[in-house]
Amino acid sequence: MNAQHAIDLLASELGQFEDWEDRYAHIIALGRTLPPFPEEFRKEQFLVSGCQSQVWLHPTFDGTTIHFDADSEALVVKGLVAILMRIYNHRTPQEILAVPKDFITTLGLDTHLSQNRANGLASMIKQIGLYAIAFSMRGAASSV
Amino acid sequence: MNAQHAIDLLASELGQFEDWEDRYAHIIALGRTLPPFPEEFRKEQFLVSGCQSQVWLHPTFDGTTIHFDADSEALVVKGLVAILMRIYNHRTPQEILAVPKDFITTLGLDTHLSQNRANGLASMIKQIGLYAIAFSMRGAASSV
Amino acid sequence: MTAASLDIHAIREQFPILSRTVHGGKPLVYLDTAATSQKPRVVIDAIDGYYAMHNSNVHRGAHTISAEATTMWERTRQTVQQFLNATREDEVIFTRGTTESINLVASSWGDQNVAAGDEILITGMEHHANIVPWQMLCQRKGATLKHIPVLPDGSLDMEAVPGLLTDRVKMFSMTHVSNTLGTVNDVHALCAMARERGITTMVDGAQSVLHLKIDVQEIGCDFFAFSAHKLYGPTGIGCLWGRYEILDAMPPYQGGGAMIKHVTYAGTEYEQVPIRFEAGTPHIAGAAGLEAAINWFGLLDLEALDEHERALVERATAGLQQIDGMRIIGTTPHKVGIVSFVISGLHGTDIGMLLDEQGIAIRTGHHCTMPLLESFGVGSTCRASFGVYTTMDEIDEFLVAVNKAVRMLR
Amino acid sequence: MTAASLDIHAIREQFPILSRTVHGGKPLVYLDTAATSQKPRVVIDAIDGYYAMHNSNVHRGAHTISAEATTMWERTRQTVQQFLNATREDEVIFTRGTTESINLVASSWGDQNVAAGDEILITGMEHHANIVPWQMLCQRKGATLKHIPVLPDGSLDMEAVPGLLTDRVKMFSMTHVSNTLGTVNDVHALCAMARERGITTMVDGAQSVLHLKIDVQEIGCDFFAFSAHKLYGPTGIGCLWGRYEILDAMPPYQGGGAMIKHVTYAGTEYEQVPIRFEAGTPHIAGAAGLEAAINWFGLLDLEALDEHERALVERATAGLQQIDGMRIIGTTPHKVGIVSFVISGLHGTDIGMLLDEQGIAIRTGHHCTMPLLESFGVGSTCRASFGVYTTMDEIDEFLVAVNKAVRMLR
Ligand SMILES: Cc1ncc(COP(=O)(O)O)c(C=O)c1O
Ligand SMILES: Cc1ncc(COP(=O)(O)O)c(C=O)c1O
Repeated sequence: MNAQHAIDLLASELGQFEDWEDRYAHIIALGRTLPPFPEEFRKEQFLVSGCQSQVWLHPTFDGTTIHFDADSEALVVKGLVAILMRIYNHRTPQEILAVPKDFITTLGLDTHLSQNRANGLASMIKQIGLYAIAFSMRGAASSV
Repeated sequence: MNAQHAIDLLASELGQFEDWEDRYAHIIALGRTLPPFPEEFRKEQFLVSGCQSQVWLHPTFDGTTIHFDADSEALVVKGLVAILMRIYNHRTPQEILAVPKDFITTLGLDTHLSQNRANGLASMIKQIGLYAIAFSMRGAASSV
Repeated sequence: MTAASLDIHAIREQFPILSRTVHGGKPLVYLDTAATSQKPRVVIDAIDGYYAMHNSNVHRGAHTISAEATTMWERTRQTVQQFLNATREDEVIFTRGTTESINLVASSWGDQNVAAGDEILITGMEHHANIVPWQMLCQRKGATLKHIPVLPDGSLDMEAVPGLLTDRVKMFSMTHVSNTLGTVNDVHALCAMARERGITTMVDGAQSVLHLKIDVQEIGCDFFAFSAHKLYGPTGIGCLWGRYEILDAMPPYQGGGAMIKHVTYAGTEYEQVPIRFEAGTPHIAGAAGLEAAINWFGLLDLEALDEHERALVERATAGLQQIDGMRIIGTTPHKVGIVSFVISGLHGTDIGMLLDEQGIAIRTGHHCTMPLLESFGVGSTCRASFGVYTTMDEIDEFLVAVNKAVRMLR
Repeated sequence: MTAASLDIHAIREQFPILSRTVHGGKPLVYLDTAATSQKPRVVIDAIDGYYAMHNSNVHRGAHTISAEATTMWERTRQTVQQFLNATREDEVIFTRGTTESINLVASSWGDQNVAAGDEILITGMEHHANIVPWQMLCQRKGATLKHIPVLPDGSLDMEAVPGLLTDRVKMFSMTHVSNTLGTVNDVHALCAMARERGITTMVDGAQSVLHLKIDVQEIGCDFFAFSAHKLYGPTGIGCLWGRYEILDAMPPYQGGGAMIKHVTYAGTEYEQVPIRFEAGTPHIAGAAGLEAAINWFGLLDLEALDEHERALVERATAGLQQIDGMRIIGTTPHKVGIVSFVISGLHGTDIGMLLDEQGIAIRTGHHCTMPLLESFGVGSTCRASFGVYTTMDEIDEFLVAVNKAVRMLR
C-alpha cells in the first residue's frame, strides 16, 4: 500500500465520524496500536525538538526503506503520531519525500499540524523528511 | 498690560487676516521688531534644547520681573518668538507661571506649539517656565 | 453586586473576536487572557484611525500630520504616566513590551551597576523574561542570580527574604503577579525591604496591570514594566517606567535616530531621558492603541472586576476539584483570575486539544516559567486565565468540557 | 509609458489618508515618504482583521486561534524570505525595524567578533541608525569606526574603498540608498570587494525596499535590514536577514520567553535561529500588516515605478533650479525619488512651515544624517520624498508653493 493509498484510507476512516468525540476516540485508539517504543531509543537525541509534548522518533534504514519507531506520552498526540506512521513508515526515502503535504488538510488536521510548537507534529514531519534526505544520500543500511 | 491682555490683543491682531499669507507676513514682521540679541549671550547654554531651528533665550531678573532676550535664525520662528515675548517678557515669575496654556489654541498656533521638536517653541515655553520657577525661589536680582 | 457595576454582556459586545466560532460552529470561549488579552473595538479603531488619517513619523517633522502624530505619541506618554501614577511623564519609556523593558534595564543599568561578586535577586515564580536577562547579565559580569523560594500554596516565602537581601544584592526584580499561579505578591513590602538596604528594585507588571490598580509611588519600586497587549491593547508596544534620577544616569540601550543630540564620527552626544532610550522609528500606531486601551480600561470599575474575577476563580476551582486526581497549582487566596492545574495520569496537551475541539481556548505548557514548575515537580500545567469578558457561563462550559476530556482520556 | 502600467489614480484611492486636508481645506500633498510611507487600505484591514478575528499569542498554544496566529506569523516570515529572495526562511528575524536590526548585529555579532584594534567601515552617507550602534560597539571594544568619503555629487568615492578595506576591518556596513540624497549605492560591488577580503557585510535597506527589487543573494551581503513602515506597512516591525551560518553562531540579543529551549537557575539553553533572536511576545499584528504590505507591493510594476519616480525627480529638480540661490544636495543620476535642497539665505524651518501652510508635507532638518550634511557644509536641508502615490501635479503644486515661500521670506 503506497502513501497515497494510506492517506485515502485514513481519510475515509476518519471521515466516518459524525461528531468530534468519536473521531478523537478513534485517534486515541490508533495511538494504542503503535508498537512499543524501544526503551534504548528514549534518549535526548531522539526527542523531536520544538514540541511541548514529548515526541520520540527513531529511524532505522535497511538500505531500501526506513523503519521508524515513534512515541508520545500524550494520548491524542500519540494517535496523531500513529497516523503519520501509517503514511510514512516502511517507505523508501524517495517515497517519503514525495508525500504531498496536503494530506494535512485532507485529514482535517490543520490545527494540529500547523506551524505550532505546542504538539510538534509539524516538527515531526520535518524531521522525517530530514532523515529521508540523509538516508537517500548515504544509501547503505544504517541506523543513527 | 497684563499677559491676558497681551494675548487678547495678539488674538485680534492675528485674527484680522483673511488668508494665511497675510497672517504669516505679519508674524514675520513681528519677528523683525524683536530687539537685537546681545551677542555675548549667543552661547551653547542659552540655546533652547530640543529645537531643530536654533532658538536663543537669555533671562535677566531684576528682583521683580524677568527680562528675556530671545532670537532665532528662522524668520517664522523668530516671529513666533516675538509673540511669546509679548506674552511672557517683563513679567514677574508668578505672572509667567499663571499664563494659561490655552493661548496656543486661541492664537491658532497649535501646529507650531505642539510637542514637536522641529521648531521647539514648546521647549521655549517650558524653558521660560523653568526660569520663572528658579527666579521665584531665589528672589534677589540676578542673571544666569 | 458585580452585575450592576460591570455589565459583562455589554463589555463582550465590544470585542469582535468573541462572536467568532471555531471547529465548525463552536463559540469561542477564550480562557487565555494571561497570554494575551483580546482587543475592544475602540482599540482596533484607534489603530485604524491613526493609519487612515494621521500616520506620520514622530519628532522629526514640522508638518501638520507629523505634529499630530507627535502630539498623540507624547499624549500617550502622559496617559501612561497617569495610569501608573508616576510623578513625571519623562519617566515613561516606550518599548516593545515587558521583555524588552527588562532587557533594557538589565543591559543599560545592569552593565553600569553590577560587578563581579554582586548578586541579583528574583523570586521563584518569575517568567523567563525576568530570569534570562539577569542570567545573561550575571554571565557577562560574574555576578550571581538568587531567588526567593515559593511555598506549596504558591506564595512567596517572605521569611526567607531578609536573609537573601544581602549586602551584595544590587537589584531585586520581582513579578507583581505570577502568570502561572495567579499569585499577587506584596511588592510594596518587598520593595520597602530592599529600599531600606539601598537595593534597586524592579517590578514586572505584565500580569498585574490588567487586574490591579497600579501606583508606582505607592509600590515604591525603581522600575516597573508592562506590555500593552495584555492590557487590551496592541501588540509590539509596552512601557518601562523608571525613577528619573536613575534613568538619567543610565547610558543608552540601542543607538540610532531620535536618541541623539549630536552625531559626529568622533563621537555622539545623547539626548535626555526618555528619548535617549527610544532609538529609531517607534511603534507609533501602537501608542494610539495603547492610549485607547488605557482610557477604555480606566472606565471599568476595578473593584467590581476584582469581585467578579474572584467569583470566577472560586467557581472554576470548586468545579475542577470534583475531578479525580485534580491538583490545582497555586492556591493562595490572594490571586487574580488565573487557575493552573494538572490531572494525575493525564497529559496537559491532550486536555488542551480536547478543550479546543469544544471551542475552549486554554494554554498548556510551561508558561515560560520552567524553574517555577520544577519547584512544583511538574513540567507543564493547564492554565485557564480570565479577562473582563469572561462569564460564569463560560466557566461552566469549561468545567463540562474538562470533564468530557477526562472521560475520553481515561 | 508609466500611465499604462502604473495607474496612480487608482493607487491613490487605496490610501485613505490621501483624501484628507490640512489647514482648513488644503488637500494633503504628502512628500515625506522617506520618513514613513502611507498605508493602503489592504494593510490597515489586515491589522484590523487580525485583532478582530485571530488575535492570540504565537508559538505557545495548542488552541485554534493560537495556531492561526502562529501560522500567519510564520507565513509572513516566508513572505519576507521570498521578498528578499533569501534561501531559507529561518534566516529572517523579526525586529522593531532597521534600527533594532542593526543594533542586534552590532551587539550580538559585534561583541563576539570585534576586538580592540579592529575596524568597522561604513559610508559617509549613513543614517544615524547605521553609525551610532557601531560607535557604541567601537567604544565597548576599543575598535575604530572609518567611513568612505562622499563625492560632491552625493555618490560614494569608490576609489577610496580598496584602501579602506584593510586587514583590520571586521564589518563593512553600508546603506543601500541614502535617505537624504536619494543616492543608490552599488552594494553588489561593495560587498564583492569586502567578501574577497573575508569581511562581513551588512546592508541597510531602509530606503531601498520601497524603490528597488531586492535580492540578498545577488547583492552578496551577509546581513540586510529594513523597516515595514517605509514599505507601506505598519510601524513597530521590521526584519533582519542574515546568512544562516552566521546567525547560527551568534549569541542571543535579548533574553525572555520563546527564545529558550530550557531554563534553570543554573543556566539556560537557547533556541535555534531565528527564534533565538525573538524574545518575548512579538508584534504579531505587525506581521499581519507586513504580509499584506509585501503582497500589495508585489503587485506593482517596479520598472514603471522607477520610471515614474525618475520623471518626478527630474521635474522637481528642474523646477527648483529656477529659484535663485537654490542648491540641490545629491545630484548623481543614479538616485530614487528623493530631492534635498537648501536655498541660500533662507532657513529650512521657514520653508517647511510655509509649505505646510499650503498643505505640502516635506521634511526639514538633518534627517538623522548629521555627519553627511556636515561634509556638504550644511546643517539641514529641505527634503521632498516620493512614493507610489506621488503625482506630477503634486510636484507642480510643490514648486508653486516653494516659490511662494521664497517670495514671502525674501
Ligand atoms: C537609511 C536609513 N537607515 C535606517 C533608518 C532607520 O529606520 P527605522 O527608524 O525604521 O528603524 C532610516 C529611516 O529613518 C533610514 O532612512
Ligand atoms: C509575568 C510576565 N512577565 C513577563 C512577560 C513577558 O511579556 P511580553 O511577552 O509581552 O514581553 C509575561 C507574558 O508573557 C508575563 O506573564
